[in-house]
Amino acid sequence: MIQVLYFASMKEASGLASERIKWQGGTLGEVMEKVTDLHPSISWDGVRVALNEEFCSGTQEVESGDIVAFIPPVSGG
Amino acid sequence: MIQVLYFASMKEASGLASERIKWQGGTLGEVMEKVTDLHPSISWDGVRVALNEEFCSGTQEVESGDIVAFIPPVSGG
Amino acid sequence: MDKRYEVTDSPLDPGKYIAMVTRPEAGAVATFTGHVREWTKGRRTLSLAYEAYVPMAERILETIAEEVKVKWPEAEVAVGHRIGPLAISDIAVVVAVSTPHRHASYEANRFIMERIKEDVPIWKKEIQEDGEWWKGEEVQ
Amino acid sequence: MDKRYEVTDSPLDPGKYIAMVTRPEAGAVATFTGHVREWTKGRRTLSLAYEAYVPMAERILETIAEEVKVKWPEAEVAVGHRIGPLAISDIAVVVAVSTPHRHASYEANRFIMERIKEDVPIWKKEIQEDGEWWKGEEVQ
Repeated sequence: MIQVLYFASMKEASGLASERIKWQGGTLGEVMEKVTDLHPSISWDGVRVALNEEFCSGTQEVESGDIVAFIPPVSGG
Repeated sequence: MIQVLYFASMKEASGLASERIKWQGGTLGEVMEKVTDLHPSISWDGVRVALNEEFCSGTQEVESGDIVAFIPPVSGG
Repeated sequence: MDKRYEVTDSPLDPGKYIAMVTRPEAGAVATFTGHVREWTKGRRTLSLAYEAYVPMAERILETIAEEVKVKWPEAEVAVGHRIGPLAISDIAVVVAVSTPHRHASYEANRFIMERIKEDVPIWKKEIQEDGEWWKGEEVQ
Repeated sequence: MDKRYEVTDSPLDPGKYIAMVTRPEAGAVATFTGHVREWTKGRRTLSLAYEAYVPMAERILETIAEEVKVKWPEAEVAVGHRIGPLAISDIAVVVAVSTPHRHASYEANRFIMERIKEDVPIWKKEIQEDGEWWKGEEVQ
């Protein structure tokens, strides 16, 4: 299992702040494909991905127990 | 009469914060000459002159009732 | 002890962050506070709401402070960002930087604000007269 | 009502000056606080004392704020300078500038600090381990 976190517009598109997804291994890119299957209305425009609170590229391997967060364009400050 | 104000190092050199000086008319430069006579130990290095709370040049006329302030190099902030 | 890099739903007191960076070697503290602005390009904001990925946001604020230390080794930094609903003029962010002399304090402060706007996972929702938008996806 | 351009012998509270410039149009407030520094080029300061020509100093602070209005018409300014004896880390000066967007707030703040150091009749006496000096006439 991995935990997936949604924020801001992605939270509204998915209707979820977080969810647990069954995971046998694979890359962050593959997590994104899985999430697209689950929530076809999500827009990936400008979205970055964080693995365990660090920005990562889509080729990064994700293991069971990891936390994946999708980071839409930030607007703090 | 005019009132003359001394600050910082000039206050210490003159031993005075202010004094009243008899005045028949003349320029700020002439006030400075008068003050030099009264307090020969005053250093004019970098000193600017204010007439009634405005910086002025030495050619400015000073009238009875005016306030003349000597402004050594400032160091606020 | 107060947190130096903090995301909180409480009101922000700039004096607290200034005090956190004050120390005998520091002659200068530059503090930036970002406030909720009512009018932006003719559009009226009624209120804002900020949301954050809190642990990652605090971690990235700390990373930014480390970047500051590389560029300005004598700088000390404290940052607070508020989340939740905010009213007009409320403080959304406070950044305080102390340095021995003043020029570096301004420069490091500007750098931190730029970096916050690039990388810290915090999102602003504008509640305006004609709807609500997450910033970055406004109706044009 | 609080004075916008003030020379005072009371401790300075930055929050008071930030509040004076806060308004619905202002998204940004840059605040500078100058603090008494203990160490300067290897010399230790024990304390400071500031003296001012108070009415002229307040008048020139107001003039500087007018200069700011010419360069940054949307800026609002509040300045306080403390006089009398100050201890290490005490705030000697606070400059708060609000603007709609942040870059102008930093720039106007730096401008004001430069102008204060040029023209405002305030003098700093450093009380150090080996004597007292009005700044600008230190023993080299």
